[in-house]
Amino acid sequence: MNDALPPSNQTQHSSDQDKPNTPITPNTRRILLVCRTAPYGNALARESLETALAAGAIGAKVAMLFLDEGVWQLAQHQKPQGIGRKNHSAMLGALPLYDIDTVLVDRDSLSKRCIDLAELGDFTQLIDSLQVKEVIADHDVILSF
Amino acid sequence: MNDALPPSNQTQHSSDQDKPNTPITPNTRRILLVCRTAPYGNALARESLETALAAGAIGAKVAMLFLDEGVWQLAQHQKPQGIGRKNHSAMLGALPLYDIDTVLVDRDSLSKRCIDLAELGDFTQLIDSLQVKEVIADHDVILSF
Amino acid sequence: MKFTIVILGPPYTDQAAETAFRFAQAVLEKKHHIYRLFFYHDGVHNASSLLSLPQDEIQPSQRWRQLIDQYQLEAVVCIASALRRGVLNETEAKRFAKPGNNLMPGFELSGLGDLIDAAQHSDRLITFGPSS
Amino acid sequence: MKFTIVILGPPYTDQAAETAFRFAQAVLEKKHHIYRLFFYHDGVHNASSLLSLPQDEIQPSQRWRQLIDQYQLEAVVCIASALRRGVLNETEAKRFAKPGNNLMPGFELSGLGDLIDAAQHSDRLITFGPSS
Amino acid sequence: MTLHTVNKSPYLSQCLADCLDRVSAGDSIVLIEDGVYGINCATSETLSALNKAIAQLMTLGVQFCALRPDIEARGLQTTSANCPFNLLSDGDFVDLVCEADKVLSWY
Amino acid sequence: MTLHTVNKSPYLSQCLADCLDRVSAGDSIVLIEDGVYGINCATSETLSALNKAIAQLMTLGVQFCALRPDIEARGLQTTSANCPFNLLSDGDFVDLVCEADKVLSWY
Repeated sequence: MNDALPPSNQTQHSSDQDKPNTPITPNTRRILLVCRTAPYGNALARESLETALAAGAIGAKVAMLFLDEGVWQLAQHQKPQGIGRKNHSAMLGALPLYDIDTVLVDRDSLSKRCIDLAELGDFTQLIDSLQVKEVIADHDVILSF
Repeated sequence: MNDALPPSNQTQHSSDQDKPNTPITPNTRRILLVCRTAPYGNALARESLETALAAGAIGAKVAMLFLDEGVWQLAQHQKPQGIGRKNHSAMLGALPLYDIDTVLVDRDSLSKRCIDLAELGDFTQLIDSLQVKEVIADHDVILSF
Repeated sequence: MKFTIVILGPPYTDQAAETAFRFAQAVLEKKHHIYRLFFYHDGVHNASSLLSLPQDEIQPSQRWRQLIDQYQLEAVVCIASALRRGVLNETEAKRFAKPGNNLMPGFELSGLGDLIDAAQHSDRLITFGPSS
Repeated sequence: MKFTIVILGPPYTDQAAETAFRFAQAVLEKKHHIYRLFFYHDGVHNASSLLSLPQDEIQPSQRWRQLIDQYQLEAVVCIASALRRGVLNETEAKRFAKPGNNLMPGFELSGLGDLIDAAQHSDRLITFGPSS
Repeated sequence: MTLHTVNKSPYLSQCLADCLDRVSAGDSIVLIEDGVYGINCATSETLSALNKAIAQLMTLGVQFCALRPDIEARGLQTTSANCPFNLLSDGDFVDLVCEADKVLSWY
Repeated sequence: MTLHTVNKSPYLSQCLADCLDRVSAGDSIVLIEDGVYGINCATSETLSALNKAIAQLMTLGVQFCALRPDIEARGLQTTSANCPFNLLSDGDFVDLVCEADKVLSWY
């Protein structure tokens, strides 16, 4: 059911500067996953990652944007053994292995929650509130969790 | 499974002035239902009423306290036909028929939401924030929704 | 236009599935097309054949089924979400050695690839998140 | 002391049932008693025999069943909530002409009167509301 | 143009506030389900910060709407002259989704 | 004495604020599940109103606790010297429920 994707370097979102001028054909639609839920309290955070990994597995390019409560997913030193859940950070760490290389994190959401920027993994990219709006505007289709 | 309840006039909560001096025996434990959810968005509001009606049906005395988003349940002119749900106000109106005569409403929650006091049914009793604390303190067991 | 509608809320408990259903009806009344209904997260309960509501209330899974049949819609239930929440077809019931199955006819279990595919191939995708 | 534990959240999706389970274990380890487990609202899904999780994950309904068997607990599933959410025993499946049933052994369907009774006859009642 | 949906009450949840922070000029916002309690923004002091944000966004051409069936279900009054929300039928909602490039659901 | 449980993040939900408004002298509060993000009250400017309310309630003998397994799961730091929350094991939580007259769950 899923067509193989053509190489899509030109459609990959890297920053806010250049919108593509090429007309959008169905399978080059750029997909943004907006992750706004904390891990553990609800399965949505996990399911957003499963969606990203599924996209990676079939070679579809998606970008992820961590916003609001979603930034708790990025906290280090998660030890969920005591609550009977799988480690969410371990799953997050698999993103680069699935070729998901656009992982954007809203700086404001982090600072509101006193999350240390030094805690973030290498595969993430901090953006400011203006860039958040641009990322939303730049994508063709959005799934939010 | 449910023992018949003795007449329990002395255990019915009417206002904040008098705590009963009688020792609490198991089946005179005074039950408070705290209703904090809006109708329609979630079934909890309906399920809180079903719990009250079930108590009424077996002759158990319960008091209800509408707080926070729960006060939306008391809004008049609800017309849920367009969203495929049963009318919540109609169900609320059945409370007096089931001998649930202590229906307390937090005045602050109403005024924060600009809900007109004139809208409230006769069977409700407005209380202020100090009385809310007293009602919580005065009951033996609490179910919250 | 081709729409995909993603439903994350369970029936009865939550309003999201009801809103999604009304939206789907309005899309079809306006002569648009539905590329796919995708039931994910607690939305998978919409596909349960065991929902047993009083006769004077809406029967969520039967109503979806009628819409699916009438317009020949593709209704995909995320298999990973469904298994974890106890919504199984015959094949999965056998695989997990369960005595019964409860996937309403008209719905099919499939993977998250179908959600990505829908995002790529629909003109519009709308998600109805849990209302509570 | 005699505890009643009210569970309003579904397994897997929500953390409430997991927290309630840990609480129940801690109550029993402290040599207190459990008067009743009461599954209400989406909590009824904890009693589904069809939950099919990977083997390396917690099996919620089986784990409840083991606790129920080991300590001879009374585990009541609100019948009105259960029917509307597709959790049925054999009797109800017949009554609604459904081809199968999915209530895990160890759990019983009963009415809200049992919740009121538990409120009256337990020393402590604690509700675990949906975590999301 | 992005269409944003919001389905939580602003008295309970940060959802609407979080959405308003990320809206661009020319976007549309549709309140649905318990989100429609947000139409009180114009009159409720508790929501005055949101009301200010809404007024600001309106100057940027942001359109504010709410789903009529949800408002009627809940018995909300929409008679306030300064209520900035246009009421939509289910069909209007579909039309607005078509006009938009994409939908972002805040829940 | 009433024991209050709170299971929602204060960054998202009014739940903790609503609870604090109804707590009486001598009551206890236990943060559980996503509610444990509330231990940030002491350090987060966003939560300063809640922090003020907590400080006020502590002078009335209100006890503030949080469930340790939930804090550890989420990787939250509890090293702040002015964190007013006592960390509880599941067993400690049971003991506290026994000490209380009743439980009120805010969710």
